[in-house]
Amino acid sequence: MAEKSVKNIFTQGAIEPVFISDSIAKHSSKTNIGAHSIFLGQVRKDVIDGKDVVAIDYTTYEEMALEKMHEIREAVFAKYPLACMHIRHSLGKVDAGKICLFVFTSSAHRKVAIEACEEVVEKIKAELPVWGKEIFEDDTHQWKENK
Amino acid sequence: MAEKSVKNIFTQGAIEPVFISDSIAKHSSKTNIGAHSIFLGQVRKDVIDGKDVVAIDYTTYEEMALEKMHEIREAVFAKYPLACMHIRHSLGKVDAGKICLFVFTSSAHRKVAIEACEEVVEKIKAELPVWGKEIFEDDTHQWKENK
Amino acid sequence: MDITVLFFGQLAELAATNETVFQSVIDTDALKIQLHQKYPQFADSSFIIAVNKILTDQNTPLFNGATVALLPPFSGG
Amino acid sequence: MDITVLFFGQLAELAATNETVFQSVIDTDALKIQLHQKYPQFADSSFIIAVNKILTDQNTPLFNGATVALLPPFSGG
Repeated sequence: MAEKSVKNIFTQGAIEPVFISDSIAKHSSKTNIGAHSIFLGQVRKDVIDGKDVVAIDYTTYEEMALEKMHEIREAVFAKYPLACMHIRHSLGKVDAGKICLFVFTSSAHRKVAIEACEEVVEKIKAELPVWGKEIFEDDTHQWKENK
Repeated sequence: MAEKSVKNIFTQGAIEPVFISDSIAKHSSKTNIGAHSIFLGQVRKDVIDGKDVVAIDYTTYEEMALEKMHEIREAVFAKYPLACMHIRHSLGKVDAGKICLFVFTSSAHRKVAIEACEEVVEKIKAELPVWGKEIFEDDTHQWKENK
Repeated sequence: MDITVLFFGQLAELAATNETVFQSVIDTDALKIQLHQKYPQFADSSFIIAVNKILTDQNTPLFNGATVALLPPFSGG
Repeated sequence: MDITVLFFGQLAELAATNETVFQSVIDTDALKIQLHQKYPQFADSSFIIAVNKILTDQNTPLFNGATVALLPPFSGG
């Protein structure tokens, strides 16, 4: 296992839109890229049993999550001719309306960027040991489950 | 034809990353959204017969393109439960490495946002009367054709 | 009877103009013949035709004031 | 022989701790029995087990110094 190339993907709190635009801007020197695909997860103000979700509090098993993300990254790079992939996931409290997940893939052509992005999103949802606690307006909570 | 709801999608020159982050930030009050999907087209520095593409110069049949985009928008909103859709396409000269297309769809759930975004991108490529002239480093050019 | 013809992309370049007017052309087939006479440089170019912004792939009658656009293969995005 | 057990998500909440140590458990099946004795509040919770960060869905021998993580259904993203 190439431990040294395991990258951090976690950010405390929400992912700010300016982080996303900075990330996009950094690719203007990579002139072999023709297509970027971006997925953003945003915390929904769901209503559950009559109560609004006001935030989600994310926790992880960080060491295992980063190793798993490294595996996902390697598998997706092996499958698709990607130029780059960047991932950020929030930890801690993210308010409704804020961004909690950023998946960004780039390639020469659109099909590759789009398919790879979707595949990474699905793998993150299914395989990363991350848990979201939905916090209601009255400070009660429930544990989220991915569909 | 609901002429009054035909929206402009064209921007002179490249689409700046800050335009994209501003667009994302505007959605934080739409707390029914759980997923955003974004596609960005970036001008590639292709090498054709030994010469670098340094820019693409885009022209359109604007009146027809805006009506066609309106049709595409209506069809995609009819097919998918989208919360929003935003489109920008460059006109004029866009240098290699810069963004020339921005497609942004948002929905409660990821599948809808992702599928709708891809469908809009494909329709834009196939159906919008827009032409790209690839400009080489020596000021010669050739007319691009979408695959 | 005036028919406005709009050129786009490579065709505008080949015609060295964005627009011209034809008179007394009754349909798009007749227009195509006149176009190829006036612009022999279009011989190798493929295009589709829109009449008043509606694409047509068959012969279409033209009326006074019609706008015909010659559209080379699209390459947006 | 010390086995470190890590709790995550709802299980950490139910256990009121993130971590505990068990002694003399030879495998994950034995650990599960001891867990349910020590934490009867886990009865309604589903989880999967990772031993030294590797997921396992069958009985797995445990050695001194092993780290066992109890992982409720994931809900990231």
